[in-house]
Amino acid sequence: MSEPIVWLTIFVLSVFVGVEVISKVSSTLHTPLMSGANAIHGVILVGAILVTGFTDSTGALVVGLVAIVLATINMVGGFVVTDRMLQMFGGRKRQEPKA
Amino acid sequence: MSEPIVWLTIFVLSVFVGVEVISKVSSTLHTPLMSGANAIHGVILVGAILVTGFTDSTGALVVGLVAIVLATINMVGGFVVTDRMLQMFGGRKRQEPKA
Amino acid sequence: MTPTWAQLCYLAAAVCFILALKGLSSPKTARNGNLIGAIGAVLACVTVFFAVELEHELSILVAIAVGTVIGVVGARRVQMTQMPQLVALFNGVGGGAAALVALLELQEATSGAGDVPTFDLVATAFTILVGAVSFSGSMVTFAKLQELMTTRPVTFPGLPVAFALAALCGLGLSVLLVLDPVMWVGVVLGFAGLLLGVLLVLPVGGADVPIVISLLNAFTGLTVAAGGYVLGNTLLLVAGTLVGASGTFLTKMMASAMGRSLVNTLFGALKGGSTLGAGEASDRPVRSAGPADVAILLAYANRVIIVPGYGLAVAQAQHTLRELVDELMAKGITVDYAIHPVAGRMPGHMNVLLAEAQVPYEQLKEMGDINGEFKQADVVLVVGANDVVNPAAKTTPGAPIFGMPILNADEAKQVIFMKRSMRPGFAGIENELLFDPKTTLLFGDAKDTMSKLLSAVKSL
Amino acid sequence: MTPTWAQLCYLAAAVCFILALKGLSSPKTARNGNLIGAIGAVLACVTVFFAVELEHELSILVAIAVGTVIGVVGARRVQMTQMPQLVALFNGVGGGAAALVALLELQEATSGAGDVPTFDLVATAFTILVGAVSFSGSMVTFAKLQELMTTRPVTFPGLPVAFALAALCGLGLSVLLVLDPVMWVGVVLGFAGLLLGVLLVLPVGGADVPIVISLLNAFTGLTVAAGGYVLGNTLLLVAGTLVGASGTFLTKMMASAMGRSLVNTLFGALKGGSTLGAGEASDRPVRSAGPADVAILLAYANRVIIVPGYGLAVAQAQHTLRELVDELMAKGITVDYAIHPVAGRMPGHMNVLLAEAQVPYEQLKEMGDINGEFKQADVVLVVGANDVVNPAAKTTPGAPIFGMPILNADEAKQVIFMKRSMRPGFAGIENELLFDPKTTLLFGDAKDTMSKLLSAVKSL
Ligand SMILES: NC(=O)c1ccc[n+]([C@@H]2O[C@H](COP(=O)([O-])OP(=O)(O)OC[C@H]3O[C@@H](n4cnc5c(N)ncnc54)[C@H](OP(=O)(O)O)[C@@H]3O)[C@@H](O)[C@H]2O)c1
Ligand SMILES: NC(=O)c1ccc[n+]([C@@H]2O[C@H](COP(=O)([O-])OP(=O)(O)OC[C@H]3O[C@@H](n4cnc5c(N)ncnc54)[C@H](OP(=O)(O)O)[C@@H]3O)[C@@H](O)[C@H]2O)c1
Repeated sequence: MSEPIVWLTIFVLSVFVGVEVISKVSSTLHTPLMSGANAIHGVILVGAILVTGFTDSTGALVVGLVAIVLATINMVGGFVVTDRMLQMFGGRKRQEPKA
Repeated sequence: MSEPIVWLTIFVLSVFVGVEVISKVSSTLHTPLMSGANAIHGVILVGAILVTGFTDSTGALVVGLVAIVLATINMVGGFVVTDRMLQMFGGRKRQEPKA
Repeated sequence: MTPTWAQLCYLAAAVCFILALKGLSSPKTARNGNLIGAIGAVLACVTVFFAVELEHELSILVAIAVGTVIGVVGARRVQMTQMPQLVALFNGVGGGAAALVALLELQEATSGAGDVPTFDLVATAFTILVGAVSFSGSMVTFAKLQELMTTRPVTFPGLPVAFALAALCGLGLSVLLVLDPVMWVGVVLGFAGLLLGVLLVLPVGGADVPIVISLLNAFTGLTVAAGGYVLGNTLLLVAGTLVGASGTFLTKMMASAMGRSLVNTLFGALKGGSTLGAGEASDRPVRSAGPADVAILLAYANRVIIVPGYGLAVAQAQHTLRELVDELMAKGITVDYAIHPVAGRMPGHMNVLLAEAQVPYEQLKEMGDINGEFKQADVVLVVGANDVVNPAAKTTPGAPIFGMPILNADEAKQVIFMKRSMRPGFAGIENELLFDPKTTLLFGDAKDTMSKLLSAVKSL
Repeated sequence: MTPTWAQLCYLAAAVCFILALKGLSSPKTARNGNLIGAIGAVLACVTVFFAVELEHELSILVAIAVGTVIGVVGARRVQMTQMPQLVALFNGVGGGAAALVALLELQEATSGAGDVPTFDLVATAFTILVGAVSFSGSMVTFAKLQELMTTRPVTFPGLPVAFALAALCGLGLSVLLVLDPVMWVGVVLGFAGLLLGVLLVLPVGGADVPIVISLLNAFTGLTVAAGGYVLGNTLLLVAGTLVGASGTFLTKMMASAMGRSLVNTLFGALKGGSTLGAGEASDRPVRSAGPADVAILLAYANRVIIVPGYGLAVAQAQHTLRELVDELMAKGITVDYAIHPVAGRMPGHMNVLLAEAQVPYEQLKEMGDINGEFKQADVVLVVGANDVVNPAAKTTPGAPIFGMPILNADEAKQVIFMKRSMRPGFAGIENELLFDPKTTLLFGDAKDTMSKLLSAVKSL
């Protein structure tokens, strides 16, 4: 099987998984879900590390390091802020109803 | 990326698609869904055609033709019987409530 | 090897299959879903013809034509009540085809010069073994449902041992095949699979058979996926995996709808844990009545609930039943049908049956919705149902149906059973409700008695 | 190149991401889902370090540390009300990173000897362009939400033309890059993308900004997927596609929850179709009252419904509100909170806010459940909400909120608005309900007035 077709297949399947997996979300969770998905695409960090780690020009190194910083902010910040949001949602379960 | 990993990736994604896509099915539709899925795996017919079309031993040819007949029964029969089941389900919508 | 356009067609076919499954899981889109699946299948088959240079094209086309005729005729001719066994049969031949394809591929690979990659051999062994299991298992299932053999669990003293031996044998042969890929090992492996399939399904009780069909269906899906890996065909991989995954999930859902665990279904009888009823008519005293008496009971009720079951389907009494209900409703009586999810012999059986008789959808109440209302019912009319109202599901741990949610017919003021004899239902156990003081039996074939009941009600 | 174990780790990380999205879509599992996603991300990053020989390891680690600190501090420090813009910011930097990665990859590819495959170039151009759009678009979004600039749609006469030109320019440069892969084209393409992003988001009205964030989020996902293709990394492909697909779907769901179509959201202002309100305080007469009067109104009601909105969040009056409600309920009055799905500035904002004040979950009623009950309400207390009760959504075609489902506060016997002025809400249009004869305004910051109202009710 030729490479591009393989990737296309993986792409198509991922599209289905992406849509199906969240199709039951309630509107209350729209924001955390968006935020969590946002954190997930921070995985571009892996790409940033790869290109930076393979370069030997200084200019590219600097750009690469900037990309790494940005991607890390995206990823780490995304997961932390999502957790903070969800903490508030869950709050009512763990605390006394009326303190 | 090595071949087996590609296939594993496609496999894993297909598992998610398969499960997610039917996870909302109501119990009334269990039987037609099973029957439809059953018809889908009749696509082994494609495999049967391929092996039969490439063989040159007579023995293999006979076995291959048997496989083709079996696979076709699976596929064609499966879709037809599923349609028949669903026809009955849909019936109440198209016909008069009390004829 | 395969041209790009063909690979794109295969991908399109795979997408069709995904959409088919998606469509099939919602009532409104189910028929279209099935159609999309069929389109995908046709697309795939057409593609394979044009994508590669095939030999024996004519024979292949003839074989396809033969298979098509058999498939269509089988699917068209079968009666509604026999659909489950037909599905089992179709599934079995699919599994058989997968096993044969793997065997041919093995022959091809071993006759060539080079080494066969290990993963390919693993997948081949898997396809042969599991495909054969699926084939023979489905055939036994078919025989059970078609009542060519007893529907009750078949066990004999050595069964667990035989099963374990066959399983070990299959495993050993698979390993052997991977280490030393020669043809005879593949063939013997196939036979071991056949044996294993029979031993797997024999001890399964009739009531659990649909669960087993669904499981074998998932098995076949996985063999097709493995076959796809061996042949290097993504379509088979994706389609097979889809069916394998959704089939496994569906099996789990079906099992829990019947209140059974999957492990128990398969190995319950092996473990010898289930206490089975006698399967024979009891001679304890019951109260029976004639159609005229029952007609009066019905006519003076305010609230009647109908519990339809397998016997209604066998007797094809659904049309008469609807007439009876119409008659009662014309008299101002509130009547509903209480639909148990596994009444009959396949999920949705009662919906199909009553829809055929054009019972309005609103009158069909699902178990969860109506179970609270039996208390207010004056009369519950149980037509050819048995297990789905058997209180043993609540009271008798160890009974084969224990734990299954049932319709609370026993809470009504009066219960009328329409059945032909005192014989038990599918699960083969006695129903205490038959002996309850508030129960009346109306013996006879459901269609006959129903007509009599109808005219008796009309003449009141 | 990448060792098998590393590829397996990537696959595991991809599975983590799938499970994360799945978890995030159900309230019970959301937090664990997020955690699983984080685990997947860490796994992926650790893998890349051990899988290949990297140069500049130290600098890379430092860069990661810097990013982590900024990310954590930003995420920890932000106030609840500012979370949407933070998400926009994070999304933007992600898009920027993807564009930079694609540029570097382009440089790498063009400095090498061989030809770059066409598909790779297409994917590179896509990543650069869309990544830049996502970056600058998110920054404008951020500025709008943070009120660094006006939240109202910004349009100027030449905007549609400028937008079309920038789009064409981006497209042309992409084609150029594919035909002739040189570095400067890539860089210019990036700038074109930045411009395009700004022009895309400028004309979007403030109320639609969250929809745009979600859309840009999906964009970034797709760029990551394309980047994965270029780098030959399945993890990026799968993760990016997941986010792209689910993000697109989520955007559609959010838009329909606000009663907007996606096209209208994006191009409504460009088409010049929306009639926007004045955005300024009207000087038509209204009836206002003091806390004491309102306290009496409340105390003598049987049924009170609270409509919380953005102003409640700004004033942080939720705790006082809960006390007030407790007080009223202690007097035997039935009180519920009516939660509009897009009240506040992010979906679920009110749920979060009131949960923080430990309002019992049962008192929060969703729009669909409570909309029928406004007719029976004696008093509706609208606290810092405006658009979500604006009847213009039903009556004024062309209004920016037209078609959005609203809470039927206008059906109650009395309506009390707590707000600081006559200024409009987020959508920038006047609210006729403020001028309704049955409406009373209680001016002032919600927290202040709420305390006064509370003591007034207590002293009754
Ligand atoms: N729906 C599914 O998916 C499915 C699939 C497989 C198994 N099952 C199992 O099947 C059972 C279904 O329960 P059920 O209550 O519907 O059926 P059942 O328990 O099998 O009882 C059917 C009753 O109908 C009577 N009957 C048969 N033919 C008749 C006729 N011509 N006229 C009048 N009565 C007739 C039989 O008694 P006589 O012989 O005395 O007439 C029998 O007692 C459950 O155990 C379920 O787990 C369900
Ligand atoms: N939830 C989401 O996902 C989301 C996201 C983005 C946009 N939106 C949009 O935001 C709007 C939400 O509607 P909404 O009714 O909640 O809010 P709104 O229409 O924006 O109205 C908020 C009101 O609160 C008042 N207010 C502000 N600060 C206050 C304070 N300190 N004390 C008292 N009152 C204060 C304001 O009036 P004064 O200035 O006179 O006090 C304003 O009229 C909708 O248009 C929605 O489409 C929603």
